[in-house]
Amino acid sequence: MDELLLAAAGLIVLAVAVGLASILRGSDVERLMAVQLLGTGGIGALLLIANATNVPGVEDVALGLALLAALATIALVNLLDTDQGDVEA
Amino acid sequence: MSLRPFLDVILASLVLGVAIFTITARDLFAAVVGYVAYGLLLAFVWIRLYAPDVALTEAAVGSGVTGVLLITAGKRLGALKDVAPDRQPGLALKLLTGVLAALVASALGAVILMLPDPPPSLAPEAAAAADGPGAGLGNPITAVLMSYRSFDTMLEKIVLILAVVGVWSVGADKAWGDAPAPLRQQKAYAPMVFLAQMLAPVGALIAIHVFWTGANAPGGAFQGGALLAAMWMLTMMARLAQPPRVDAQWLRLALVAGPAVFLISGLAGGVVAGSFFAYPQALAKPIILFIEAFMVLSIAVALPMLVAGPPSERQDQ
Amino acid sequence: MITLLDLFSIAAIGVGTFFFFAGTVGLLRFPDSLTRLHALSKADNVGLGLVALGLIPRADSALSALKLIVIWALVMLSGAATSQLIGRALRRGRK
Amino acid sequence: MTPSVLAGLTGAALVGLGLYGLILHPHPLRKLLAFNLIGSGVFLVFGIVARRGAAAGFRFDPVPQAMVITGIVVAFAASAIAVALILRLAAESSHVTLDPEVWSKPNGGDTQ
Repeated sequence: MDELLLAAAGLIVLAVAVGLASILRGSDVERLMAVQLLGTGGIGALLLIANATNVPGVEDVALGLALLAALATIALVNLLDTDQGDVEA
Repeated sequence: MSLRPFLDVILASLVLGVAIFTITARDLFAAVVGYVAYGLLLAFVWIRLYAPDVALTEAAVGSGVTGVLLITAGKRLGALKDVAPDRQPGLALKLLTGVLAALVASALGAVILMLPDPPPSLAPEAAAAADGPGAGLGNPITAVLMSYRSFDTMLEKIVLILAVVGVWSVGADKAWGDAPAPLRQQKAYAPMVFLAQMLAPVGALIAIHVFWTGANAPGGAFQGGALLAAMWMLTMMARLAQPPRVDAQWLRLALVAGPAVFLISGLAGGVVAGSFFAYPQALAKPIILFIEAFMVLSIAVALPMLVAGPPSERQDQ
Repeated sequence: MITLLDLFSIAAIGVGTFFFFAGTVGLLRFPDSLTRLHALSKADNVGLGLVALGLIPRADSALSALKLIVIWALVMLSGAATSQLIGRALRRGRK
Repeated sequence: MTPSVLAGLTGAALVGLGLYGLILHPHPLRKLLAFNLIGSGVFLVFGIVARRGAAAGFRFDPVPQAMVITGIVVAFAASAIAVALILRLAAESSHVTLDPEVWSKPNGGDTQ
């Protein structure tokens, strides 16, 4: 069972790596997607690996990663946009 | 056959690949994106080394908060792309640097391959600390930070204060006492505001949970404080909050609260338990959690102030 | 010994992994940024959701299981908002 | 090769990469980024020392791990000061290079 979880984690990491390689070469906005993809794929693989290798308390690490991925994306969007933001906001 | 070696090799090559991308990227934006991704990947390597505490710190401080620091700096430099067409280093210099870097890396690699066997370990002493002076702490790392090496941890808090003082002191003289420039100059996008409003309270709750659970499980004051700091920065980036004036009384109290409480407890240990930073056995856990609570406060305030930068003159819009 | 719960875990995690792959294929094959964003959000919401769902029977405690659900909810929330932001940045002409 | 040796060698390679970027990048923020790469490489080396020091019922030696945690925070504090200095330099001189030749030009290197 543990090996199956590790296999799933390996496949997810691989999928994320391929996606990462293709969009890191893309435009600025697509690079934002790369961070987003790595954040989610990362959390998924992290949970699987930790479950298979019996590292306790990884749910908290994953919770932290979920918060931080959002922070990083917002900061990068912040850096990218040059206009004045929403009129209604 | 176990899959672990393959997984480790994939992880290591991903980390190295993203690091190479970060170093060789043409513009600053790409480099910063690479760095944030790199920090997330490192968190995995730390999990594989059975270090979830470090993984969380690396993700929160090394990737998240440092990423925001670099992004904010890039924005303020007006440098989405590198500003001046700086002189590019010549080929000879590149080669020479490459050789030097390769030499340093291989020397370090050789040292790693030749590490002594059996490896030296302070784990027994740390275990003793977790049993004795840090009684009641299930997480050995918290025991080391708060008991076995508590002096280091206190000084490290003082380093944070010194860094805040250092950052403030490079501001212009006439701006002194004012607030740092906002993390976002323009109006915020509606989804940004929505996300900050939804995420910040949940995030604060998670941060406090991470701090509280740190006594027995991965987590602790550093990680909790860093997550809390991240949530404050999120609200500042959505313009729900603005950086406070640097001469605000509460801000300065919050900054010194952590090390001050730590130092007072250490001195009190000298009187009550016979040595500096010794805690009475029965009360060790509550005392440590009490100190840590103030450390969380100081970290949560210090990190965003370091990111926000020196006070700047008010630009009323 | 494989129990029924194990089978459930394997099925959910397997389908979740498939969605991560589908997302990656979309990123590689779709013609423009907006459609690639669409592919990405499938990996986010469904892929991670199924992985978390599959891990719930293996959680140590009710709190861990709850945390898995919260992780998924957080990722969906921030994924939805950041997709909006990325879409906006695209619409306003940044590429 | 055990996972910890692999992670250690990764750390060594990261130190080399960071050093390369630190020396060659003209832009100070890029230098700072490269410096952070060196730092995380060193932390990884610490990490394998911790992993190898598994004893007394732990799967790792908690002392180096605790030092890495404080180290990460101190590294961030140092980066923050560096950023503040770079921004002040840029504000004073309207350019952001550390190149001595630019600085020795009569107008301080301002091309505008």
